[in-house]
Amino acid sequence: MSEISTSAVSSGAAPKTSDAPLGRDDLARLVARDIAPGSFVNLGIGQPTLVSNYLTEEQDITLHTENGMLGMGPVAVGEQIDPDLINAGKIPVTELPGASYFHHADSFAMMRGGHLDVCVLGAFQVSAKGDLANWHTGAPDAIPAVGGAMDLATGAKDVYVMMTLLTKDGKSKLVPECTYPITGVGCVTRVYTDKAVFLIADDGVRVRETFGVTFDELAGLMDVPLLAG
Amino acid sequence: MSEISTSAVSSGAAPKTSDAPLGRDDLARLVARDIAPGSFVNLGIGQPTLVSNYLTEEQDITLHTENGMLGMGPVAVGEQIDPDLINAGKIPVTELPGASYFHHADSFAMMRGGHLDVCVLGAFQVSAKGDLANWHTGAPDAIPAVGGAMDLATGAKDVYVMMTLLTKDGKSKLVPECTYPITGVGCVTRVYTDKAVFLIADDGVRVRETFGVTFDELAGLMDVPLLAG
Amino acid sequence: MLEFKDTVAEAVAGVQDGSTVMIGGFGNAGQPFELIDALLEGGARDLTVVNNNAGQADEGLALLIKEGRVRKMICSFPRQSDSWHFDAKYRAGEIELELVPQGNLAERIRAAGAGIGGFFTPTGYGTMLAEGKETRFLDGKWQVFETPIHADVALIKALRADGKGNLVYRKTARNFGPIMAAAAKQTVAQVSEIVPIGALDPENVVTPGIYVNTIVKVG
Amino acid sequence: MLEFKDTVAEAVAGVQDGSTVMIGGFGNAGQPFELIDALLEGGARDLTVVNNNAGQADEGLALLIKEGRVRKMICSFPRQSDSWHFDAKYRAGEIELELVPQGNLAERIRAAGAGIGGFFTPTGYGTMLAEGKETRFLDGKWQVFETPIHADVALIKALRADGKGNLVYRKTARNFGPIMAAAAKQTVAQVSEIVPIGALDPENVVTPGIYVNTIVKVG
Repeated sequence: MSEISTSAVSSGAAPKTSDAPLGRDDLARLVARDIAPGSFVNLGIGQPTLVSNYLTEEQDITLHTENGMLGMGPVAVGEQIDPDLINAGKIPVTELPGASYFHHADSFAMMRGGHLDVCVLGAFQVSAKGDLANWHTGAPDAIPAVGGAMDLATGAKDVYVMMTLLTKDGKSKLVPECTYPITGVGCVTRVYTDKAVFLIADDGVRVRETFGVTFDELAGLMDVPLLAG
Repeated sequence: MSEISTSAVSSGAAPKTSDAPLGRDDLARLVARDIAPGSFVNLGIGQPTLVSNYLTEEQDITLHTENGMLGMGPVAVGEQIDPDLINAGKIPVTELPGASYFHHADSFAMMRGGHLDVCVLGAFQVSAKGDLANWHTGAPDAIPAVGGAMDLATGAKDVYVMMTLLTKDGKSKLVPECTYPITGVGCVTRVYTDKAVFLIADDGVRVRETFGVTFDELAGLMDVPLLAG
Repeated sequence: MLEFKDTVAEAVAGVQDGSTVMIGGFGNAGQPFELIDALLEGGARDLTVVNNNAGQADEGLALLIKEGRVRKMICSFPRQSDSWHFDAKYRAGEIELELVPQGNLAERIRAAGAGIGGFFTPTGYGTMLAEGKETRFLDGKWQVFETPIHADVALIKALRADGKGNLVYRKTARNFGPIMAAAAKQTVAQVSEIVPIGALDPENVVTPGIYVNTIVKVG
Repeated sequence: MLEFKDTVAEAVAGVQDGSTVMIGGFGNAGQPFELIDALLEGGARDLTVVNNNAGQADEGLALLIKEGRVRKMICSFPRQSDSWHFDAKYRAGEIELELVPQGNLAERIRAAGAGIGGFFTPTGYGTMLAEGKETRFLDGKWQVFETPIHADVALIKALRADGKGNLVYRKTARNFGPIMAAAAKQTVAQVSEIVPIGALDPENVVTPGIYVNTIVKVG
């Protein structure tokens, strides 16, 4: 599977940062560390929400939730729970000082107008050109539901994907072309997986670092040509 | 000039409400009386602003000013003057209880979305089909300026025009076709003049009432076929 | 003319068979449950409903769907763990679904209220949800043409109304309320509190009274 | 990254020759006079300026025009009793004018901030100002295609900012501020007061800090 990639670049050029694949929390910590100070960020439902646990006060990140808020705080517990204060996953959350509320058109205008610095999303597949598939399995009997996924994918300045690299069947989710219905065209800029961090660059897919695998081993898992660092 | 109109309808069918042409204030009083209770109204710059002097408390009319306010009160005097509180004519005004402020896009969305019940505008010309010309004389050396005239003309549910019927040269401003550049197509629903009130109806221009002239005398002043009441 | 009604039944009386009804709320936040219950009681059928979701569990919109009163849903996210009534109707072919990306849903509702006849947006370009739609390359991106969503009636929930119909909301329960209020011919708001004219700061009004036709206090 | 500057000169340093600059205000209300003065001092030229008017009397934008620093005005109402500097430049053929109906100006600015590539509106249909523009029959009306107005820098005036850059305005001085803040790559706000984070009620923030890059306190 790895002919193109291993022939195209010298192996080992992307550093193997850890000896084992990263767990979900370590991956979330890594994504959190990579977000520039002062950024406005939207964290998608599911795995991406873990990122909020690792953002530091010094980073001064402002979280957006597309149902109409900037300055979202941690998940609400106990008496903090307020049915009028929820996130896009409909989970009760809290409000931080300096927050603001706005209606849905204003909230999506904020996303669609390119004002969010980063959004972090889960994915079924990402293509080598940065196409994202994360809203629909394509199964004929599935009831389709899209929510704000397409707006986030299209609107944020940077779209980071967090996912396991392989499906349960051992197939790479970073693919030459998405086979699932896509969410957005060429929108993903980085892919954070348990085995490696990939940068979707103009000249191809770069491997920034690997976890528990060498560059060559990684290349052997996928059909996508890989470039080092 | 009046062949069509006088032959088309029986003369005298529109009541002569007063023996003399109406003055500006009497006309403003008439327009004010005709506005349905509870209406949201925008009064254009110039003569239409006089209408506000004759709105009664019982009518409960809410005035809109397109620079971003509902619930505008009378012109500010003395210590009421606040440079942050002006109307569309840039005149200091006051705020009534129950007012609200909004930005320009929201304010024009209100106009353009068809939410204002009535706007009252001045005009250079109105055509028999309700085309309005009130923004540009068409003079080649004129510096064009349009402001919110086109939005008001197009957006309000009813557009009332207030003007003298005749130019200083004695020509009717209610014309078969506008010769001045138009502000909006088929938008005017009523024309209040010193000599008569005209309704722009599907079947033509109806004369609701006349002031100081008979229906036939009125018809003789214009090239537009007139229908009675 | 603004009207204050004593009961939710009177408040929703304007909804007729075949009406397009916008219902505010995102999840439970901002959902006008009492107005929806009144709609259920009222018996109007063959409705087109615009809401972000398609009902949850055994209450509100979900019951309206269960009872077969909704001909068509326009929404962004019908499939939820507890959307069983919608799921059943959908699989049985008994309800039509227009699936709209959430931002397009919001912007199309806003467009209706703002008198915009249509607009181009990059959202959805190249996806199943833009199939058959006009596209155009604008501002350096491929964009898709979308049209406004108008409604006959909007049912929304706000925190507080004054005597002029001005509304303020509470936290993320604001969501679709302000844009739906502007997009419908007739807007009905259920509120927790009615305050005198002058009690709301004009700087902080979110929905000016011009967009509100009927107010009913609940709870 | 949000920055608080000590002087208006530093605040407008991002305006370059050839920049498109949006300037808030309707008449004098909401005009950021101090920022305009700094722009005049700063020397940037060949500017495209977006403002509702084209300067009044012998101050602010009027002086910028007088000094020949404005290549093009995009506005709705240039001709006023005291717009003599614009009038002179225009008659001399030394300034370009794009005249835009006020609602189109507002909506086009809003579109830029909201990522809308273009929209159809009935305003202006059949008039000189729609000549040569695409038209389409939508929602029962003829409508005209209009495109967004983007800017490099927006100079606006607000009443109060908090430490996160959230802004509130005062009365009708709000006008173009919120939409210009969203439409420009870089937004500079002059404010009368800076308050600590948490001092503004989140329900009442008009311009969230995400739209603001630079804040300077004046007066």
